[in-house]
Amino acid sequence: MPGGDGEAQGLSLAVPPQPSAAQAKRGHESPSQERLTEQEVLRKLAEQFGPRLTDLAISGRREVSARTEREHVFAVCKALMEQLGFDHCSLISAVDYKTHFECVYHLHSTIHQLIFVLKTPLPHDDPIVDSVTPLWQGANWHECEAYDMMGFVFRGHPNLKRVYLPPDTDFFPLRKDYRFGQ
Amino acid sequence: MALFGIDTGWSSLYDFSEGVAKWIIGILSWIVGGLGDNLPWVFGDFLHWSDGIIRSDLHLALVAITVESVVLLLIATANLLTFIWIERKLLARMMDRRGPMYVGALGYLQQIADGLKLFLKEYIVPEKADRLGFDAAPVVLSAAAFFIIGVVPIAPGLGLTYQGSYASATVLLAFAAFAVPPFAVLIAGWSANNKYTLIGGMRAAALMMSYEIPMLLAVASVVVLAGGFDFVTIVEAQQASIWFAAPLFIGFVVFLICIVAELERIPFDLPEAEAELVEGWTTEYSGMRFGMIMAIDYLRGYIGCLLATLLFLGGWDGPAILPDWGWTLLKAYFLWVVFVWMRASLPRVRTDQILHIGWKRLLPLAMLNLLVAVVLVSLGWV
Amino acid sequence: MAEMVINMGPQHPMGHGLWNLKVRVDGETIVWAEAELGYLHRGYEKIMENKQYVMNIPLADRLCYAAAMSWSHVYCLACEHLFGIAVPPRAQYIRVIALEIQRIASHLMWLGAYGPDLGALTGFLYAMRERELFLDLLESLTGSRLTYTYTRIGGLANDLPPDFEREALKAVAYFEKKLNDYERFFDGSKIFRMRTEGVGILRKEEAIAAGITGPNLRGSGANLDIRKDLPYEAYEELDFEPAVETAGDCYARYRVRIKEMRESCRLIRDAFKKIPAGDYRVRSPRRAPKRDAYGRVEDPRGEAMIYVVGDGSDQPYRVKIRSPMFITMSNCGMLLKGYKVADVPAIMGSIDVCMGEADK
Amino acid sequence: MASETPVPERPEKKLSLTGYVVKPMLVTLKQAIRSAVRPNTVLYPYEKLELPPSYRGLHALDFKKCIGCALCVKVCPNECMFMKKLDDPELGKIERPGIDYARCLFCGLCTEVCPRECLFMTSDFELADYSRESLRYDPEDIRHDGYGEERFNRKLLPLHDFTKCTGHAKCAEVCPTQCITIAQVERTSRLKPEVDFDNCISCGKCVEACPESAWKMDQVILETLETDRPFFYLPKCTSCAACARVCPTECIAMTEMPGTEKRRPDGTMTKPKKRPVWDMDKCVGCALCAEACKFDSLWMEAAKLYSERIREESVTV
Repeated sequence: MPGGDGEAQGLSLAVPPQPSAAQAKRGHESPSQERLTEQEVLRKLAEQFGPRLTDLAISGRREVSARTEREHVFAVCKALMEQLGFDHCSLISAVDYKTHFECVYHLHSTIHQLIFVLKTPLPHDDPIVDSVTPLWQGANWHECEAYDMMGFVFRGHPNLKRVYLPPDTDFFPLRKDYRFGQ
Repeated sequence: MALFGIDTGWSSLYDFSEGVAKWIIGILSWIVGGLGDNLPWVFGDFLHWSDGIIRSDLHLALVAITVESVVLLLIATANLLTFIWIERKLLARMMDRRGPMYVGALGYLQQIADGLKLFLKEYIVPEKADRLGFDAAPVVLSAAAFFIIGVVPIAPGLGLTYQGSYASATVLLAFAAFAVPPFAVLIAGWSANNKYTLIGGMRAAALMMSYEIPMLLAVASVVVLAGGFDFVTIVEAQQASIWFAAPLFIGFVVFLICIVAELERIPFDLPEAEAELVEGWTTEYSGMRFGMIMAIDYLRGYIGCLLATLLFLGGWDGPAILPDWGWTLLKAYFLWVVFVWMRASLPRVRTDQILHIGWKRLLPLAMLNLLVAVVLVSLGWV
Repeated sequence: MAEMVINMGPQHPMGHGLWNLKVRVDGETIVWAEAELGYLHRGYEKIMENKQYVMNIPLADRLCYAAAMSWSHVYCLACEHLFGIAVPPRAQYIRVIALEIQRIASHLMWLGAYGPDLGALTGFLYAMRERELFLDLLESLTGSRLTYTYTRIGGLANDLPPDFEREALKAVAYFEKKLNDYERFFDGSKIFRMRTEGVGILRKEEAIAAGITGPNLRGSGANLDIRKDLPYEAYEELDFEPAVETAGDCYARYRVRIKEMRESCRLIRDAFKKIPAGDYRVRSPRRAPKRDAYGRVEDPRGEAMIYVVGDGSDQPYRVKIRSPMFITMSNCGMLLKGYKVADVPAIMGSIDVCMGEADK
Repeated sequence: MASETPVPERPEKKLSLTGYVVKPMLVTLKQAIRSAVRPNTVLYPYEKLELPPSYRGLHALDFKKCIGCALCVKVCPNECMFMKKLDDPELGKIERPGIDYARCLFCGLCTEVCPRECLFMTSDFELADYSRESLRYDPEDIRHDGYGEERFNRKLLPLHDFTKCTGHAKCAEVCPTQCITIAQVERTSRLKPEVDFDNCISCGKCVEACPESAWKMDQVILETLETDRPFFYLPKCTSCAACARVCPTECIAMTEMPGTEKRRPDGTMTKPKKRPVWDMDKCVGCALCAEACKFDSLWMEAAKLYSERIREESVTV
């Protein structure tokens, strides 16, 4: 209905769109959907990825955390998104540990109400990692921000640009080696 | 006639201004004539000219009309200030505020203070604007508004007349002049070379398309009932029978809605929708040009209320506790209060929605109303 | 008419802040739109790295002018998780009360701003008038009207003032009556309904995938509220329902916020019933351990989250802020495409833009 | 945790154009009638609202209670406070904080961190002035002796005076909760008791038991922010006692270290070197000692951050 071609459509827009049947089925209101526990997520991931996921642990209430190498980030995220129902990318943070960078993904499952904290180290001279924007549209600007502030490059990102700083900025201000006035 | 409640002894404003004109010219010729003996080489021509005026009836009429215009303009300005004051004060109370408070009694003179402030502001023309259109638009706008003041009488003697008689088709004249501003808005919007003003101008044109026809149809029904194109005739027809708002109630409502649209007031202030278009077509105006545009907006508000009063609410018809002009103004003020009330209560409609309202709702209603008028006349009304 | 690009911003009445909305229009129909941020970027994350933990609380307040309490709270929550300290139950309840008062104040700010967006300035003044009630409450509780600096790592700055409960319950009861007035003024207005119904439709899957959270998501029929789903503070013990609407248009988002204000009133009442006696604060350590933690709460605008990394010193090593508006605004194109220019304020107003947090 | 409540439906009322335009107009009409008598706005310069007692406005400083520890300066997030050296006729040479209100954000951290409860925020908020410079308020401008009431939790606690202590350890013996521990002070022959304030029940038995009356009961403000502790590096200490002189709470005592005597050429022994010992129950963590130390043997995080700036400020004032 958006994009009505003319003025005559004005008032006809007032009919509220009803959620389709497929829409209503998805999501966690439907009581038939079972919630995964932390242990089940842990087990399924351990089965699927084995040694590729290290430090796999329950780190809090309704929270699972793991580490992985940057080659496996996209595969792990894809599995989390498509098989385990982590459908909301809450936060992508970039941390500069001076020796290396770390990219931290906080993923949230609106179906199971679980949080998954995925950490991946990136070398200091070559911070490139696969983009997860194809999986979650909401990761788009998180990745742009990580690029803007830390200089991470996300391979496969549709439009990696500076969101906060002007496009001609040639430094990454949140890196620990950045000093004012440089 | 009673001018402002005082019996002046003149039958009309024309007589009054003729007297004033003769008096002014008399004084002028006396001064110039006194000087003329000493300085004939400077004032000789003028002496001759003023001498000619006194002799020629047409010249006298011209000066008389000028004086008359000034009087009408003063009346209109006083009302304009009161209209702005009513809007500010009433709007404030409806919003739980106080409105202007300190300048003058109850803040009545705040408008003059604001006008002074605008006079002191710099007048900025955008560099790439079309200078001619940009400068001409406010002039066209105000000229059209001032023109109507002369045509619309607020009392039998208080209108622009020539030797005591009115022009015959004042309703047509008034509405022709009333429809001019959207063109000025379009010119202003285009010439400012700004996208917001352009969209604002376009919207003014679109708006005009939607309300002008229902409004004129509503007016046509009044003309049909009254049997004349002249405000005095129409008011006299209402005095003879009943206010036209009663038989033509649909037309009255349609006319009010259209007047709100014509005046570009909320809920139909699309050309200057400040939420999306900053200030619409007036975005680039500054200084006193902007002040003038704002003042003309309210002047048009005054005229719009007068038109509705004369056409539908019986004009100066009313018990003799008030003078004629008092009744007209009282009704106009009442309508203005309703408009302010609407402004305080309603959001703004969208462009496509006003077209929808204009064409699908108001036009059929106006046609129906015209039908009612025709039926009434053929059944022997009046 | 040929397509033309309009820059709505950085100074524009529609924006509610400094940002630039680039809109390409065909006539008055929007064919493409994109938000451009950075006009208000203050480098919060860098500043926070250079200050002690306690000094960042007033700074976190200033992330959002409309919901300051919420942001200093999420910062304190993250730091508490980092330090590993538990907040006393009384402090948790007082926090809930303060947060819900703040939520009402923030929603009223939104409602007020939404009025002029659609041309009804009166709505602004009415909503601001009632917001004053709640700002007065917060003022007597915290000592400040806009940026409170009330939460502390490990509790709160001070206990409830003596007659706060009576005042708060009085204000809540009065406000619930006033909400009916708002409903008459907005819902009862045909023109308001015309402007909001069927405009800015956001479907549920799109919204979840796009990372949109909070009332905007709940307006699309998703029953997701962090207060219910992954409760923090005392929300687990309190009685409330997340407000949900199914339609996903501007009107649904408006309804969600109105309902949420009612729910907040209910929460405040319930919290005052159940509030225990006891301490309102525990002493927080000065230095953080070497680890990371996060706090995740339901802000009035959506999911607010702060991720803190500690390095053993008294300053955070890294603070990362997830602002709900930042992500919502990345989806401007999706929200606006196909609607009219006149719908821009209606849609962008309905998602409750706050540039302070979006630009950090 | 999601509730299984049914999703509420939109009210499907049919709205007619005329009927529902009138509805909001009735709301405004009601309001106009109500506010015709008294609108909600306050005519500010003529009428003023009453502010709550907790309001955070301009500061008030009690000169007599202030010890010049500069903790308020150190905790200020905006670095808007500064210390100014004064020569007060009554109090002698003192240092007191002043505020640059052009930068102040009225967060109240300075009043919260104050260990002597001498800095307050009043409910005065009218600050407007003609220049930025006049917004810089010196200590005299905010002086308000005797202002304010007690705000913080206090507890009756024993405070220790190390100069009187002889290390009898009687206090530890009588303490019913065993919250006093006796520790050897490094490189000295002396013992020092330390109290765990959290477990102290304020019984006062240590005061009675002490033969040297080194303990004294006092009302102590329980601080809500953990104070910084000094880190002391003994090898670099030159026994200059600068730290002890500068300490505003007199919690540093210079103690002889036996075995550090040197033989003079004439055969007599020098006096032994001294080292500072902290009575941590009195320390407020102000880091002035660390700033005073010229030999890097003392270190505190707060001093690391702000000492340079404080020195600068005190010169320019």
